[in-house]
Amino acid sequence: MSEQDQITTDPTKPAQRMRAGSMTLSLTPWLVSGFVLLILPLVFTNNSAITIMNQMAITIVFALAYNMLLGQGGMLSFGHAVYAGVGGFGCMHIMNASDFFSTLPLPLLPVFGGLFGMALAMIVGSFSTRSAGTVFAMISLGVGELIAACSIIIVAFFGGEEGISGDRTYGLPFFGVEFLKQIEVYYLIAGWLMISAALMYLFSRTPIGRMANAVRDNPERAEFLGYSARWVRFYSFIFSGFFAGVAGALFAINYEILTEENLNTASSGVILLVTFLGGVGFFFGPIIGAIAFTLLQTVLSLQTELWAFYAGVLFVATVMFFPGGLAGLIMMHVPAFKFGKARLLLMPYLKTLLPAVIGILGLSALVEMTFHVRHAATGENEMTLFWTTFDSHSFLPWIIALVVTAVAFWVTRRNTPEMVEAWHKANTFPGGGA
Amino acid sequence: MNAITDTTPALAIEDLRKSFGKAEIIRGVNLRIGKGERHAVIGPNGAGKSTLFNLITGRFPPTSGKVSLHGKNLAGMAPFQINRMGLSRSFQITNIFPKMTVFENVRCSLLWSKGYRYSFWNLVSKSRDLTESADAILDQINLLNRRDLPAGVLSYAEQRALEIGITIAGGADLIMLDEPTAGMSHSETDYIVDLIRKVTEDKTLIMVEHDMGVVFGLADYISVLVYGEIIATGRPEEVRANPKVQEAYLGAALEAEH
Amino acid sequence: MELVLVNLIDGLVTGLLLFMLSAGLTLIFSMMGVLNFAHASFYMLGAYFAYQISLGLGFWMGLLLAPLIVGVMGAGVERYGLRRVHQYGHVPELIFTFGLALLIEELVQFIWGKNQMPYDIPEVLNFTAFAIAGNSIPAYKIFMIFISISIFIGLLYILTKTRVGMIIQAALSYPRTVESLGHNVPLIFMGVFGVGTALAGVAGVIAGPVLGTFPGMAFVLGSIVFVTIVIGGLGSLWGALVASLLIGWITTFAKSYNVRMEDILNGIGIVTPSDLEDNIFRDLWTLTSPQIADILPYILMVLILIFRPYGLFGKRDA
Amino acid sequence: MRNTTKLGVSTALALIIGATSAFAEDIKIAFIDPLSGPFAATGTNGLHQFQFAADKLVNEKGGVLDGQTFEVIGFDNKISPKESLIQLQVAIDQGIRYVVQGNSSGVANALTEAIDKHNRRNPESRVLFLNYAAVDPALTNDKCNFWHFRFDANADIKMDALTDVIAANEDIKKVYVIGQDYSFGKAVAAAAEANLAEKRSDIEIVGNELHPIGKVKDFTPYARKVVSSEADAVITGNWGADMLGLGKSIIENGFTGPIYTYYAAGSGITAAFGEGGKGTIRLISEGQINPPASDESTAYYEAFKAKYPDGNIDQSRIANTIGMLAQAIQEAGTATDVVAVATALEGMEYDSMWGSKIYMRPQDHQAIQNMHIAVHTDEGVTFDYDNSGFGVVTETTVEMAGMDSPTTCEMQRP
Repeated sequence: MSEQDQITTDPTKPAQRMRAGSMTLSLTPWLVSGFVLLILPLVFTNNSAITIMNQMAITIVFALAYNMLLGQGGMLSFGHAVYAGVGGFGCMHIMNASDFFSTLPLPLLPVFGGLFGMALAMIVGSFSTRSAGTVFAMISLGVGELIAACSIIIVAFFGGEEGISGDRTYGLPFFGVEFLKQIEVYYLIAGWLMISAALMYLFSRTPIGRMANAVRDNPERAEFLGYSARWVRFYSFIFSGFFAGVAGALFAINYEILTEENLNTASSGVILLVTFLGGVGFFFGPIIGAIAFTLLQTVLSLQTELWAFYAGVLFVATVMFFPGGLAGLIMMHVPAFKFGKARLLLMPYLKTLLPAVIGILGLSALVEMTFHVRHAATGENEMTLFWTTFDSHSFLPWIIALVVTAVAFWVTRRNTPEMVEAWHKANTFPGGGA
Repeated sequence: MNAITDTTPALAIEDLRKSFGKAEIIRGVNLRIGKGERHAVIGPNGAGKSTLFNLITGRFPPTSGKVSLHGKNLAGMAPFQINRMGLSRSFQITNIFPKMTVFENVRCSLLWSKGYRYSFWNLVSKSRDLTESADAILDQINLLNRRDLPAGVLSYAEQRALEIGITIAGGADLIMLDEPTAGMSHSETDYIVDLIRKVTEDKTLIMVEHDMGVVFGLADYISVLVYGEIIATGRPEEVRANPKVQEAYLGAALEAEH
Repeated sequence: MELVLVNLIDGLVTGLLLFMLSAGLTLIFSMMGVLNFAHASFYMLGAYFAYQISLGLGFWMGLLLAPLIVGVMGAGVERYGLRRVHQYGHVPELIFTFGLALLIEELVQFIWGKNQMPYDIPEVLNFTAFAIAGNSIPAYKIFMIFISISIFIGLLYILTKTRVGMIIQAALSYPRTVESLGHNVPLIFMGVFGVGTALAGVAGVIAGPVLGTFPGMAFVLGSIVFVTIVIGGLGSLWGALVASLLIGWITTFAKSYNVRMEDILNGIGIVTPSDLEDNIFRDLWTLTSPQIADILPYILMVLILIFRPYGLFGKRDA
Repeated sequence: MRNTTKLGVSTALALIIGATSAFAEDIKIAFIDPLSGPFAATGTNGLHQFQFAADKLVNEKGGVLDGQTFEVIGFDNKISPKESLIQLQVAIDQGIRYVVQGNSSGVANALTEAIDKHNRRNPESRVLFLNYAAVDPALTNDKCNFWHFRFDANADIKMDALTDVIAANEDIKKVYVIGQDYSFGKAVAAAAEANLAEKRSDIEIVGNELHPIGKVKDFTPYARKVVSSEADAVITGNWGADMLGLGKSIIENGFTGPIYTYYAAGSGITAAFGEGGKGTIRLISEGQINPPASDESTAYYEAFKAKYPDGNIDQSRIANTIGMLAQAIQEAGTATDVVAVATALEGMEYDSMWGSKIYMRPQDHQAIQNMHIAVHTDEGVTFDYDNSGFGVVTETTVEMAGMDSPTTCEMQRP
């Protein structure tokens, strides 16, 4: 299994040609992202929005670090949370070592977090990177479970179930900033997000980064080119550990508490989910995944108890139908734009995807209504869905939801051939030929 | 010392044996290949040619015997270590990086020999030396016009050419090619033969090949491997004349060709 | 001494239960190269279906029907899910089953809610079979052992003595050859997946009443099952059996005997530090075996993977 | 439908922006507890009890001050400290000044520290933390702060009461202590050991052990040890599946003595124990359910059952929390100045309908109240749990338990 272990998408799909590897080194996206990060807090001004953005940024760093393994190195890890967690716990101990911390400006703390994560990755990587594939995945699972279990037993370092907490404001003021306010923390995290993302991107352009791709695709051939697949994996692994540790440090700064939750398999599973949802084939995939998932988790969970169910459905559907993830979906459209034919897609998309979205919403309405009927209190027949309040025990809403869903899917089905045709048209090179 | 180094063969194989379970596939092979030789290993199907290649390049460990490269024993070395000593090989079944571009395939194979090793402080795109060398090799193997396509979408002959390009890119002085023309049409074969001749100038070449036209056109020396043993080694005309060879293999093959 | 015997029986029950899961998982793995992360979820489904059926038709119908339903669902997952993902490679397959595990857990909570189900041992089996030195051995445990062993023997018989078994064994090693001989390999795959998940279903049906039927039951057991087949060697049925029993006994004995880390460390000549309360290794010193019993399999697995990457009985690189 | 979608998008954006400001009429209370995931059942049931209490005890009686009503809003923290802090921020941004939480001391620790920091850093939007179930003693000892109030008895007080009962029972000579391997399990074990040694030095602790939390599949080996140790009683702080697994296993392997527990009721556990646990499982808790303590509580429980037939009132302190908060707001004359409300809560004496006076100790903000040892049975049960016919019936009451229990809290008042 090991040699074939790789993310393959259909090689005939044009999106394939636009892999991270062949993208030109352009500054524009970086400047745009930097600018967006700069002005976001001016658009979303309140603290909860900033908290959510902080969470997003931390997840982005972590997901990018994870994709150094999964997307670029072809290594599937089921226990990556421990590197972020240990980085964070290490930082928390630094925060609590007040003599040292009072001489350290807070923005430098993530460097230490990275080093903690890297040190752990060196230890584990020394034996786990011998092979990719199932053996690697299983070792990562085992080590992850072990360290998570230890976190409850070894109270001296992990603080048991309560975890350990500290106060970021005891650090050396950084140009007069004490990081009392969420917004100050936001800029710290945003700064580190830019730095880490840039470094991780540059890593993928270095000789070792290129060879990580080579080893992912064909470890044997790489060996016959003078590279030890094991060492290439090892280097990817420890750098991934470093940036995971940075993410952990940012977590420590933002939340000022670390617990067992930062280490357990559920967190490791989430980061896998985030990364895959975004798309492992592209550098920016995990970024999209992290944004989408954080919104799903924080905003959708305010709306429905069933958010995890929807997340699960979305994830399985992604794996089954869009293995390139959201990024893959976006990049599929690049050729059409290049050919200047993206306009052709607009109407067919509207005609097909809009009903599809409505159908899915209708379906979720049915799910929510079923859930309400089953689990709501007696006498509480009223439920609010899509800003309409109705009686979930009467027939009418059910019929409406059923009809809307059925009609929407019927329209989707009817219009699909048109969309497929438009798709082919838009992806044909102008002037005939392929 | 000098006198000795001069006569040290590029590759020396002494009583090499390999068994898979009870079956002994390589049964005591001895071979010396001098510097600058173009040496072809021929033999009927199942003779153990690919296994011999795999033993030399460290893909499998031998059961017994010794392989030395420029006088250095290769025992216990991994493929990447052997490669670093100046031995590079191609594969019978195309073995490239299908998802990377053609250019990147070649560039990856240049990295180690250009001294980049496990560097994480250089950017590959910033190195003009790397880009120029890779382009030069692409030019050599006539794939410059395919430079930015994923290797997986190339035609079969182009992939074989790329395979050779990857093999020679690292500048190894001993090149081993495993059936470089397998499955090709006549015109494609001619193209590859020219290519091999061009890129192995001043190098030692060992190749496994079935196409006798290619073998006799390229090789300075030929060894015949039958059932895990070398039954003859020599100049093409000597081998052609060897009755044992004719009996075991060549006669039939030559007849079939005419 | 009697306690050793009791523990042997308890460990056997745990081990055989693990084996029912790992047998199916390892069959599926050796055939398709897929480590089915959702395997324990089918075990959970088995328990829930059996509970639901037992409400109307009683325990025995549950034992009969629930595994069948689970098997059909498993075959459906293979046919409509895995087969589709297969083309993308093994990592997406692994990720697919991982997602499926999450989804099934959510689904179970959606349907049955989050509480533990009152799924109980049937009255006929609710008595003490015999007692060893005051330790009663419930009849249900004997019943569990009986079921697991008969399934193992049945499996062994089918795999080694029947035509179907021969084809399956051949398809394990040479799927292309078997396909070219005219056998429908995708159908065989689907069948094996169905049978594997049905086995997990059986395990769920009989374990539900003793280990509890709740949404977290798959998660609690799930990772241990992977650990089992990794220790045993991916794709080896005998390995799965040995590793299951090993884990069953190790955890049982670790729980039963209070081995203290302090004693071990003193035994190898390290003196207990006098300032234990403030020592940074205090947690290590106070460790006892029941505390880490259920973590031991993970330690075992990591050690085995370091020193014997293919597991105890694994032959080839999976 | 298309319009709805459009509306949906803009509302979702508005939500992210979170610009909803509080209406002056309502006093909003953020309920930050698990509403999804494995502990959702407990969390959802808690939310129902809070909403019911707010309606019944405050809103239907005309509200507080000049008719302001209570609104309890659920925030799903997925029992994760990280999510709790995010939801806390969302709640604060919505103008909420009162936070209630109870499941998991880990979350409570994270929240109390975060709230302490928030109140120091943002004096204009201070919040109070009303902890209704997290029992880690540290919260009202080393980690206490002015903003935190606990309405449940802490683990030490419960153990104090529990061991009083054990000490009074001459039949108990040997006790087995077993729990989950984490801070709470360890705290229970330590408290049991200390209390028993002090109150009944003749009682032998024949076993004191910890097992991994949430990881044990089969409790049989532990149960065997309990049985073969010939213990007369078992004490455990286990909860959730670990409680059920351990309890069932101990009983199945032939143990007949009392099993003293903290959390073996409601949330499906009562139903799952059923006949097997009858007369064996004991529960230490505040609030007397059976026999009903007062007519008021009977009416209250009946009304609750009418609304939530599948629910239980297994946390009677929730009604106390709402009642005491309402009284404090009334006394302080304001709902927005939380310092005044907190000051009013300090030292408050409140008559609970569950048959106890409740005193909020000002030194550490720990509520002092009667504790009851109840038995799991189907006899004399007015209000059962999980609709199983089984419920808990009070056997013994310890009045104002832990009234003079020591605290290390050094309260810093603003």
